[in-house]
Amino acid sequence: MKFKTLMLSATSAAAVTLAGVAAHAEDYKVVILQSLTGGAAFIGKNVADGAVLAAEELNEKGFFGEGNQMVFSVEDDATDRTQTLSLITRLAADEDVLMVMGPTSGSVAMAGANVANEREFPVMTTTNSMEVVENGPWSFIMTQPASITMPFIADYTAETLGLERCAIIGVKDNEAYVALQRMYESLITEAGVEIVSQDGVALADSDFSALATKIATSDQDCVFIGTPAAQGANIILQLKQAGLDPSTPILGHNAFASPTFIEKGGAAVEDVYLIGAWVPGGDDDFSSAFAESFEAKMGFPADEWNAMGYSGMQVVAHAVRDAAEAGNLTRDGVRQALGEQKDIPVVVGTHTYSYDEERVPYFGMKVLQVKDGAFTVAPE
Amino acid sequence: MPSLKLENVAKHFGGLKAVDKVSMEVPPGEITGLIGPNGAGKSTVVNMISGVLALTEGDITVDGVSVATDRADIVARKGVARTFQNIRLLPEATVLDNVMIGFHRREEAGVLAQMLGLPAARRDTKRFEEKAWDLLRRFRMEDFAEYEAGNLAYGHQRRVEMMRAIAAEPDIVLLDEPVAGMNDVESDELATIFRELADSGMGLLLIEHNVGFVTRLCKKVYVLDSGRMIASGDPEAVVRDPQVVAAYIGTSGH
Amino acid sequence: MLSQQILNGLVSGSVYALFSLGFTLIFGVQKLLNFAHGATFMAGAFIAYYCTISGLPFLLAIGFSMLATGLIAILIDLIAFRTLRNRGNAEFPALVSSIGVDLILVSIAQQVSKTQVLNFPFGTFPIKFYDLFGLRISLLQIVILAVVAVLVAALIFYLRKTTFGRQVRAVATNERAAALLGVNAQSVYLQTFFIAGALAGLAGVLIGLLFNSIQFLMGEPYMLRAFVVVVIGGLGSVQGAIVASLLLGVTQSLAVAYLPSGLTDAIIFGLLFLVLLVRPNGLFGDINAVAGGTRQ
Amino acid sequence: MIQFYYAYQPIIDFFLLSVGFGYSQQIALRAGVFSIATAGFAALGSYCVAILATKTGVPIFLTVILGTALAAAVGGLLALPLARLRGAFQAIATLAFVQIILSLLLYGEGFTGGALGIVGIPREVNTWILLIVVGLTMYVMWNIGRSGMGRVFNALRQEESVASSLGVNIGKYHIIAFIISGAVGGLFGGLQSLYTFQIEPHNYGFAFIVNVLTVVILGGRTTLLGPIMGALIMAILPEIARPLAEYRQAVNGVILILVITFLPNGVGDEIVFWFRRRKQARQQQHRASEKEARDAVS
Repeated sequence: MKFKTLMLSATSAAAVTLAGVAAHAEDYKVVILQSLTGGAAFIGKNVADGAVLAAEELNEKGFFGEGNQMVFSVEDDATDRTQTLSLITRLAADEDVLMVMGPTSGSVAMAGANVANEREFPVMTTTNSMEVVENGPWSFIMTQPASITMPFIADYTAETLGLERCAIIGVKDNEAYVALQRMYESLITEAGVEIVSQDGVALADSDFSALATKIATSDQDCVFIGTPAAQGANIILQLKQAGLDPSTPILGHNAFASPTFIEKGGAAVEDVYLIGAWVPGGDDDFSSAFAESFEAKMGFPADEWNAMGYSGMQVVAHAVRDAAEAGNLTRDGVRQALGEQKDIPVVVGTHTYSYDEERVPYFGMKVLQVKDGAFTVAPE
Repeated sequence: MPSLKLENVAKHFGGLKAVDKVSMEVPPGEITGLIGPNGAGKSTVVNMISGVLALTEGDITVDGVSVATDRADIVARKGVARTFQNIRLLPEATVLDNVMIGFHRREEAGVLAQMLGLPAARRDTKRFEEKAWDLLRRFRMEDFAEYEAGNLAYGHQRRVEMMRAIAAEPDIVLLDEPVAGMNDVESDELATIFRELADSGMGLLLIEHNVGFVTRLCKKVYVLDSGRMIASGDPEAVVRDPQVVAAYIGTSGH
Repeated sequence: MLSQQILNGLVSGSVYALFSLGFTLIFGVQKLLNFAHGATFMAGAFIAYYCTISGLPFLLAIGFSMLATGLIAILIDLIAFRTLRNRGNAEFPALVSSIGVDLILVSIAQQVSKTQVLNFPFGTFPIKFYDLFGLRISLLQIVILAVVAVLVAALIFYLRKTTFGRQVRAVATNERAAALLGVNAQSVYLQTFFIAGALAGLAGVLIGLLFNSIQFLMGEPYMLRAFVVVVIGGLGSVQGAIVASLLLGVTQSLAVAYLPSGLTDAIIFGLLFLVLLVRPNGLFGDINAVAGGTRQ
Repeated sequence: MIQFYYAYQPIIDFFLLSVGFGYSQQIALRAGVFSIATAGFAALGSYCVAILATKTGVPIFLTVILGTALAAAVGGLLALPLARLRGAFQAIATLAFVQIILSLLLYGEGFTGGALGIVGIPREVNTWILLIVVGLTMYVMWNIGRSGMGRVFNALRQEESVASSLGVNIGKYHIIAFIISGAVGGLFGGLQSLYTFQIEPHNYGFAFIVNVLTVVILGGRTTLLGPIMGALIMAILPEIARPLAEYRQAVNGVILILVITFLPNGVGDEIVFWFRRRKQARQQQHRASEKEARDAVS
């Protein structure tokens, strides 16, 4: 693969004539730049694994047309801003690279977006932060912002379950979690639910005894927990140990949609409500096929981020193919095509993926519930 | 020129009376001696004068003004400089820089002028450099100016300490065993310098173990033993004082 | 709820005590801050975890973990401290090199755990709750309080009444004098490091068990808490560390329960600042914390 | 050359910012203060600039000045209690200071954006501006090194009692060192926020402390060259040791231990000392030959 790219750049530099002739057997070079290491590795690594599987499958089934293929490489942003800045700057200097799928999270994605817009280089970051989109026309987000996902669980809280008084526990030192929590709070407040208490924990905390006692001894009819899966499971365990009324519904957002949640929480997390884009094992033909082939390749079942990476790559591939078919296989062409993607079949949410006019992604969410130690679609 | 006076100064560490009701005077233009066997409390006296130790009782005055509760740097600013018995140089700095720090209280440039490299700061540095070289020549150390002080021989380190102490032209200098470990030629050289300093009006307090050196040089000598002043006066007379003889023999007999 | 929160605080505080004792012991003897103490604590939890899931009985896993963390602490002394100590004036260099050790241990743990949060399997320790005068207390909490009390008592006895303890105190007071009296300072250092490491390791296991969470960064908040404890208690003071740990645990619990969330840290570290201002030597400290320039 | 700059510009900028923070850390160590407060100063400076630049119409230039002044003032205030403490206690107290700043940044959500931090900060700083400011900072540091203040700092670091015996008010100079450390930290914090578009409390946590400390320990704690060498190595290392990326923290740790144990003065300081010793040796040789010549004549 490396040799091929090398050949390609050598020849394209040497002969202009070739460019006209090379209508077939084209390579579309895309770099998957995710946090393979560092704090966001649990997202980035999994997204990359899913994306690689998708790209391999698409190449195999000739998605890009006779002889054409996507040439992809996987790079590590290391969850580090500086590293990301220098990598994207360097990738932008390589004219063969059409776009980057990544970087992964938060400030790293934001840093990537800055360079991308400066160097006019399309990036599809994994994050759901609207600031990345607002940063300029060259930076995209792959996951749905809180304004799209949180209504699913907020509506479920207020309308389906008809709850009235909620205690909220969030993470105070991570921007993504704070944003989700704020969104949830404003949505349920609008819907008439009273917030009886708000507490923030740090990501590195594990001693929730005081917090658990406080909540277990106060009066509320629901507890919303907006933390990572393992920490959330632990908080729920300690809440129950502190004597929280077992009939109090506990809700969380899509961070809980991970096998870790059930593994760490055991019986304590039974009946917890959450939202997820991915129903483990799949819930239609496409997603079930993905679940099967992923497990066959990797040896373990796909999780939400694997499914996201797989879905994101579908969108990237469509954009690249559309640009090529429109005869505008440039960075600008790919950028335009990406923003225009509509109803692309994916394995997450409600199974189709679209960007709207503001380049906000939409693919829907499902409200899930833990039943018998597994995620199931929650009763309507 | 002012003189330094101690009146009934005492220092107790718990029940131990390290210095007990000591009175003495270091007049300007003279070399005054303070002798006594090891552990007599000489260094404790120096540390009380120079503001390192608090007094238990008594008073210390410079030019009639009490300095007994002043911090060390304030005592220094009032014109009392010192050397240390166990040499304390800045080991990483050059000899020249070690002497230069001695001019600290003569600095005229303000903090901002120094940070911005304004002429006032440069003038300071230039002036001090010239004076430092004068001192180096006077102490015959000019060849060592660029040496790291930590690498010098013992005798040379002592000289650096002295240069540093007298750099800012203090009124009173406390010299804590300045010739310890030096040979006769070297101590004679220093004796000459000490005399010159006294002639220029400085008051010197020579704290010594070496009785001979002190009697040669001092106009008046005080003798401490076990924290008490056992004799004082003309050196020739003091060294013949039976109590002094007993103190020295008594300790050396151990 | 107040008494329940005080109980919660006492349990947390007693584990802080276990952790801080080693830290303050090393400082008392060496006058050096061992920044890798938090990582040792974390290592204790990790080692016990991996022992447990590979089938070792839990008690044996704890014993093995304490032995291993004791040895890790000795290694820290040999690698990070010994050369610097022999060169003298090691206060700052030792802080730096122990930060280095901390980074290495944390990085290894990060790789081993793949940044995942681990926890002891369910059933490692029976979950039982008792009602005691209206308080809800778990068997684990009772065991922790008892274990810490016994260990602290044993340590104090050890330091006060045994030859080793006297040697430790001799070296702490004056290394050179101790050497003249025939005390081998190096061996005292190794022993204090071993004890400190083993206690930190045990604290790690207990915390991991109590709050079902073991992860590579778990040492950092405890390290920061230990700073608070040793400053308030007085660096190098064993009794001070115990009192301050319990105080900190209870303060923290009550802050979470009754104050706006998110201010706990600011309050705790503000408290530390206040103590430094008013009593630089801490409540029980005998090491002089105050800078030169003032008469003594 | 242009191509090189283009590809490596973020690394160059990162290097320049590190040098700046390095000087903030260095000046404290140089004065014998075991401060690790630079992270707190940088946070103050960057938040001050970010808040003013995004929420008010204050000219950018002025926001940086205000950020610098704020951090300097806090540095001065911090020094008041700290000047009374020594060694390890100073380290702990400054660590507590950083923790307090961080938790207040997280808490004061309405003002600081909490964990979300502040976004949409105008990007007003580029390589050239950083280069100029680093140059100016170096000029000031150079002046300090050559002036009485530098000599006092050296004395405080090496032998506090000597300094006070010569009339140095230790507390006053510790306060000065803290103010300078605060000002430089705040200044570069401000520049950083005008460079990265977005800041959050996380940026100034333990990792920041360790990085700045590494720059100064690795480079050197007393010379002008120190932070430059330290920052240079830290900027290049991830590039040449990409396979070690996963173990970067561990590599950092190994560097800290090795350097402090075997090269306690740091790379930059060692280079300067080497040149100084060579100069001494040459002078010595020169004097010896002069003396020989004199002896020969007489």
